[in-house]
Amino acid sequence: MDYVIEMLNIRKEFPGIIANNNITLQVKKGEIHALLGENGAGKSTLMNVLFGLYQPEKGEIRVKGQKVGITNPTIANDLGIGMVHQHFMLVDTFTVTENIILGNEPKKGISINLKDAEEKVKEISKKYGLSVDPSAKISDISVGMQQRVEILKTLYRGAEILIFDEPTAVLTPQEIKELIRIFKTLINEGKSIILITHKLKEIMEVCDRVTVIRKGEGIGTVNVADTNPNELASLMVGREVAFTTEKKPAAPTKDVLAIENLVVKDNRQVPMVNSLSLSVRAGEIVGIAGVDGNGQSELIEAITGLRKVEGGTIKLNNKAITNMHPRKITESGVGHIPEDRHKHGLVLDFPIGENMVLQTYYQQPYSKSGVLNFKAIYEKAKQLIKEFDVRTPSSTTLARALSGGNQQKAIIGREVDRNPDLLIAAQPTRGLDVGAIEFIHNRLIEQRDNGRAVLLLSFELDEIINVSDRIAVIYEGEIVAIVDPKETTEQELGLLMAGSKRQKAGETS
Amino acid sequence: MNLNRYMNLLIPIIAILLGLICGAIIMLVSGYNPIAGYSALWYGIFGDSYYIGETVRQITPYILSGLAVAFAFRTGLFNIGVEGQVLVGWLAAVWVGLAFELPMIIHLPLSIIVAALAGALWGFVPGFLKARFKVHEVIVSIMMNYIALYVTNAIIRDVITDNADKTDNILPTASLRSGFFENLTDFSRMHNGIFIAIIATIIMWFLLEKTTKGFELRAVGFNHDAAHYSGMKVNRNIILSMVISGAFAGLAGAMEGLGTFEFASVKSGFTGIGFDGIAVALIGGNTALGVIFGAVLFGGLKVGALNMPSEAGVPNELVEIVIALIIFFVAASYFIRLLLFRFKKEGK
Amino acid sequence: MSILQALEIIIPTAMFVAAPLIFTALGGVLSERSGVVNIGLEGLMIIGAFVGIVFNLSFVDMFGSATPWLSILVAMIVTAIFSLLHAVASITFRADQTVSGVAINFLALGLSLFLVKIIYGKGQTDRISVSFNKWDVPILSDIPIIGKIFFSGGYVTSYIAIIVAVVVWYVLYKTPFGLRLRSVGEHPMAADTMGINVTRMRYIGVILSGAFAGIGGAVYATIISRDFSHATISGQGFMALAAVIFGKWHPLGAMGAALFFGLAQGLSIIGGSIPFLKDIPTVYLLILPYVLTILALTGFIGRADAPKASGTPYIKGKR
Amino acid sequence: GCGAGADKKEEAGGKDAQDAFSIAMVTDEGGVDDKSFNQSAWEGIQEYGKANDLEKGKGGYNYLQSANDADYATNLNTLVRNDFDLIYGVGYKLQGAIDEIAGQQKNAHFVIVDSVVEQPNVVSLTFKENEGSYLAGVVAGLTTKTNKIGFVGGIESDLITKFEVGFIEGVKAVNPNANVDVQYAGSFTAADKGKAIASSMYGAGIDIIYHAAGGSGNGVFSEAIDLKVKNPDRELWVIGVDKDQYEDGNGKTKAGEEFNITLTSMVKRVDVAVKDLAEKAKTGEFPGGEVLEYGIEEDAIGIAPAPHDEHLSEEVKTKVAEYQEKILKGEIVVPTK
Ligand SMILES: Nc1ncnc2c1ncn2[C@@H]1O[C@H](COP(=O)(O)OP(=O)(O)OP(=O)(O)O)[C@@H](O)[C@H]1O
Ligand SMILES: Nc1ncnc2c1ncn2[C@@H]1O[C@H](COP(=O)(O)OP(=O)(O)OP(=O)(O)O)[C@@H](O)[C@H]1O
Ligand SMILES: [Mg+2]
Ligand SMILES: [Mg+2]
Repeated sequence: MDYVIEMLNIRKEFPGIIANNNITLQVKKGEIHALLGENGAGKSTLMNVLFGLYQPEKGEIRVKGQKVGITNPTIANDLGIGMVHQHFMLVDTFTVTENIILGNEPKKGISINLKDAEEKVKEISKKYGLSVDPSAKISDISVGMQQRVEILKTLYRGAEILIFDEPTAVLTPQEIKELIRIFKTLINEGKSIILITHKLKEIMEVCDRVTVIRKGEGIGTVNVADTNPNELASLMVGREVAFTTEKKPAAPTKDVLAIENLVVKDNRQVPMVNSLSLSVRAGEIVGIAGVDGNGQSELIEAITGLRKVEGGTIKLNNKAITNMHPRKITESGVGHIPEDRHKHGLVLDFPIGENMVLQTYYQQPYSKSGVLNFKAIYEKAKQLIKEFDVRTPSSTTLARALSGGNQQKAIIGREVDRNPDLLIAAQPTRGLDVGAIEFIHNRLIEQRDNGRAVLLLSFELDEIINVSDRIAVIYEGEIVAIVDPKETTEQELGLLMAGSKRQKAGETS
Repeated sequence: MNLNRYMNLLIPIIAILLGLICGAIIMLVSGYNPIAGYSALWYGIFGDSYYIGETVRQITPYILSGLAVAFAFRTGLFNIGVEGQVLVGWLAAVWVGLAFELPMIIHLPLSIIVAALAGALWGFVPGFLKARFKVHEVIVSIMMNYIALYVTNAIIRDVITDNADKTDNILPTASLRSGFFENLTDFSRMHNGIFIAIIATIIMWFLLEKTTKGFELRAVGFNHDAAHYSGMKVNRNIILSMVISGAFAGLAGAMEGLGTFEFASVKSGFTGIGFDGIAVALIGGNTALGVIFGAVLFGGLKVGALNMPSEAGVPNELVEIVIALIIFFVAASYFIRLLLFRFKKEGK
Repeated sequence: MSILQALEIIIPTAMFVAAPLIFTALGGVLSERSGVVNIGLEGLMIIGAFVGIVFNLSFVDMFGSATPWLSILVAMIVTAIFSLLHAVASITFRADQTVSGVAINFLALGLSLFLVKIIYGKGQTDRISVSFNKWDVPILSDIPIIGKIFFSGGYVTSYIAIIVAVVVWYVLYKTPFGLRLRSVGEHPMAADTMGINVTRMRYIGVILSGAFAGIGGAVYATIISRDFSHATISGQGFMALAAVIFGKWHPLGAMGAALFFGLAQGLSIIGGSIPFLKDIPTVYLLILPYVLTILALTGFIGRADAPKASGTPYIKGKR
Repeated sequence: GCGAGADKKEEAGGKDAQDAFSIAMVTDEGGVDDKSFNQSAWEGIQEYGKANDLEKGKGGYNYLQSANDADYATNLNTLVRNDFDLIYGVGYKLQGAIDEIAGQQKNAHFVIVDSVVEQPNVVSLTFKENEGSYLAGVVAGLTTKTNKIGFVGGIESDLITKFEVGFIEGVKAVNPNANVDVQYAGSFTAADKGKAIASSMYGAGIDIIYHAAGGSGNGVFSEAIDLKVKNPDRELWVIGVDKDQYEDGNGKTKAGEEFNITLTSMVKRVDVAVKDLAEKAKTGEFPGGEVLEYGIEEDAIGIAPAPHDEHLSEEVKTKVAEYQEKILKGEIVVPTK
């Protein structure tokens, strides 16, 4: 029997909840083993048990047949287990090399031998094809690059078994492709991989076997070759899931959002949006496709008033909203599901109920002459919680205590409920399971069908193609092409996003 | 839920008990009689209507300085400058109390309001610099404390008086003194300021918990970015928060200037009211009601301590130690929770 | 007064006023870098001053001219032990670090005065008779102009403070220990997954802050006040805290900030002796150091970010 | 039965007056052992107590310490409640509190030290610090080699101005060429400021500093001692204040030689005045409502006596005696402002 990892009958409880109940996971040497389950099913918990961050109440762990007790991450490291966490474990202010060697530093005398360290990092990164700049600061490099650093950290410690917790949720399609290539290299080098992902396509593409868990219970392990996405989805959710979103053809009318020659700079005063023009009409969903860092975030921040506009105009329903205060813009009829839900979307230390009125607390009926009406606020909150299926113990629970998916649903509920003329949805389904994604997509389409304009930003080409009525491709701060999703392929979009083909420019000039 | 409530009440009580027990041990070890020590303390707080009055008198500014610290904390700011704001509030109140001849119905409120405004102005500076230049409010407020100390001294000496150490007494029309309380408490300096402190507590609670402004201030305190996203004016709220906090501190100064002393004097060092306010706020968990609790505890112990050296021969620093230990135990409530938890488990 | 003469007064003043602040601020940097806010610096300085003086008074007959050195050493050790209270409360018992720091300040003052009363039967100690001597740095003090300004008539502790600041910088930024300490203050969970004992590193950070603040307090008392009373340390710890923030949590920055405070202090004193400044009211000179600090912060220092995890207890497994 | 304090007090007061005349004091923030006027006052009270076979505590003699301004009134009232026959408030800071409480507790008797309270049951006990400072100025003016002299004050106020003005007058009287540089530390507790000011003064060639700065003066002494250790040949001095500060000027050179840099001290015998007044009051001669000024004449002000006049030359001693005589005779009136 050549299982490198065996987790047998693991049980892990948290106060009030059994996160893992009698789960068994067996990983063979040299395979990519997927771990699949809804948000909150217990995947991260199981992996944290394996990595020594949590102690299980019951069950046993074997590594290469040997029974082991993993009481802390150091032991896991020594056993050759490395983990790339769902939320990166990187020190922002440190360099790549410093992050990699932390806790295991090569020394010269009493000081760190940085030269040796960088050499070693270069060596490993070359061996596995993970190119990084060893002396770059983490805060200055892209998410994809950061993930490589995470992988290098484990390899530097000689990991044989690598755990990846939702590694692709934050990556662009290009980066995902790159990651998959890296997986293959790792396997060829004799490593084994446990991969947590919500993306069934990825599982089908790279994995050998898949273990499904649902609500803390192990459902079973199947060979990928013997299954298909539909079967996996229903195993995971416990019901049938529709993959392509059903929608009627769009019936767009007048322009709701009209952007002309927009120029926006980032924090370092580098222009990120360069005389960009774009319009979104009532009754349609316009998707923005592009590689991360091409001005998407700046564009959205400019529309919503979070970032200064340097040039050009933004009109909403034919009225200029350029450089207005966010409150004025919100009041003019813009809803915004922000990219970073923890930073912008929620006050995590407020009850979820109060988060539901974050933009409207000063209006009737939530307040009157400056005094809050908590009854009205919580009535609204309860209504939204029910309507948008936000799973929370109560409306007074702090937003912090909710899972990411449920936080997202709460934000979407809040934004949709205000019935904005323009709804901006930035990465609305990042990190969510298929059930939640389906729900959110349906809500966006419902808005469109109600005659609203929707601007969708996503790095998931699937999502863009499935949900949008028109796709605007952004490259270096400009819209380089507008394509019809029914007439395009991921291939073609990929080329446009890479800037190799400028459809519009070619047409007009 | 219920258990939590009960815990929240139990923890401060246990903290106080533990603090007192440690104090008793220290007294025993260093050769004092803890029973005599604590009875002197008790007598110094409640022993006599005079001492009760004095305790209330001491509690009054503590409530307000505690509110000042707590208010800033709740909105994400650390106002370590309450001390300086108290000083300028004190001076401003006395100045108005001296300079105008007005009927009491105007004079007293005017003096109080000007004190609040002066404190607010002193709070405005760190607030503004934080909002506009992103300068850390803690350093600026520390510097503002020293500036307040020297500037108020200079004003008392060179502007209000002719090189004297203290101003004249304020006019009776600006005084918070209460003949009723003085009679009741045998000439203690307990004054009507306690009503202002209580009203201020209610205002703080109402403002923070019940109004849209409070909602904004708290949101900004927890998460600037989300507040900005949802259309709140972050910078304005930061400044406002420091201004309100400073106003509470200015009121604390007015309590001293219009109530306890009725004059302002040149000071060699800080009053301590502001720094003690930090402890009061923290013991009270930065809530309005908690601040009252913290101020009562603090004011009581401070006044009672004065009686310990003469009655029991115990240095009054002992009370300082006990206060510190109580703060420790409140802070480390996790430890008390653990203790209680274990206790309960064993009980079962 | 010529500029040179002015400098000959301002610089040495700056150096001896700054020395205790530098030591204490370095302690603050180490503690905050490990993720523990230390507003108790004032209290730790009080303990350092108290121990330094009491040791000096008690053992001067035994150790003679070595007494000041030993008293600083002992103050360092005792204060480090005292700072364990802050460590236990804020690291092990997850207390709010600000609250615990405030408690340290109260406890230090109460306890040290209580002990003074028990030991000496009065509210303040006697004056110590042996302190550090003013000292010319060999060779360097002979350099024309600069030698006189920077290297003569100062105290050895000022130079040590500057050297120690460089050492702390080196340790913090060049050694494995420093890397680990900083990682724990920025992202303790990341450090934990890399096999670093977060709790231990934070304890070390806090204990070092105690040690350094102990030195700072002892240096202040030994060189400047020479006795211990309730007013010996009154606000220096808060100034050191300001230096930590002013210096952007960097050892050399904190040193620079402390020297800046000293310079401003020197400038305010010199002001009284410069003829055309003589007539301006004293109050302007008294507030000068503090106003200069605020101006410096708004003018060119600007924003600084504290270590990310500073102030938050680390609870294993919590996200 | 605690509420009935007022009635009880009167009875007890009557009884008390028969057996012993008890006295007590309230300190200001400096505390009872501030090496200054609080300590001196307490010494006077202790002397009185011992001379009259009293015990420390209720019914004998006692003191209460104030931690801050707000405590004065509480402490004074506590002493009233403890039925002390004569209650001293030491320091000008207690002026307000005594004024008020004396108005309320008309049967109690108070003394305010260093300030004036106009109430029938209060005696104001002040000192002619200007006269003593004048003598200190004479010493400094005659002793200086550089003709540069320094004065370091604590906080600017009427009281400290008396020191400053008297000192400068004294210097000018004997040495019109000498220059007095005046600086204030802004505090009575900032030893670092005191040291920095002293450093700048001695650095600028000043050779004698007179301080009236309480704890800030500690820094003046430490700077002078350190400079002396560094350069034993340099002549520099400190003039102490309030108490004989001779001990504070002790130092040891690197070679182990002992030296002392306290030129003299302006001594203010609060103890003498306090005891004197207690004795008077005991015999029923409490001069209520009066302002008593203690000066050279009452032996309550002067410069430190032998043996601590060792640094003064015979010439200086003669001159001091001469000027002292002139002040006594009223030939010289030392200004206070
Ligand atoms: N630290 C914790 N304390 C208490 N409960 C926890 C904790 N971590 C997880 N849980 C509980 O365990 C359950 C499983 O959480 P886990 O993070 O393993 O889910 P997951 O499968 O990784 O979800 P996702 O796909 O969203 O990452 C959650 O529903 C939650 O209630
Ligand atoms: N400290 C905690 N205490 C209680 N519950 C927790 C805690 N940490 C996490 N949980 C629970 O764990 C579950 C999953 O958490 P997790 O952070 O993995 O969610 P997620 O959907 O993956 O979020 P994200 O999208 O931010 O990654 C949630 O139900 C959440 O409530
Ligand atoms: Mg997870
Ligand atoms: Mg997730």
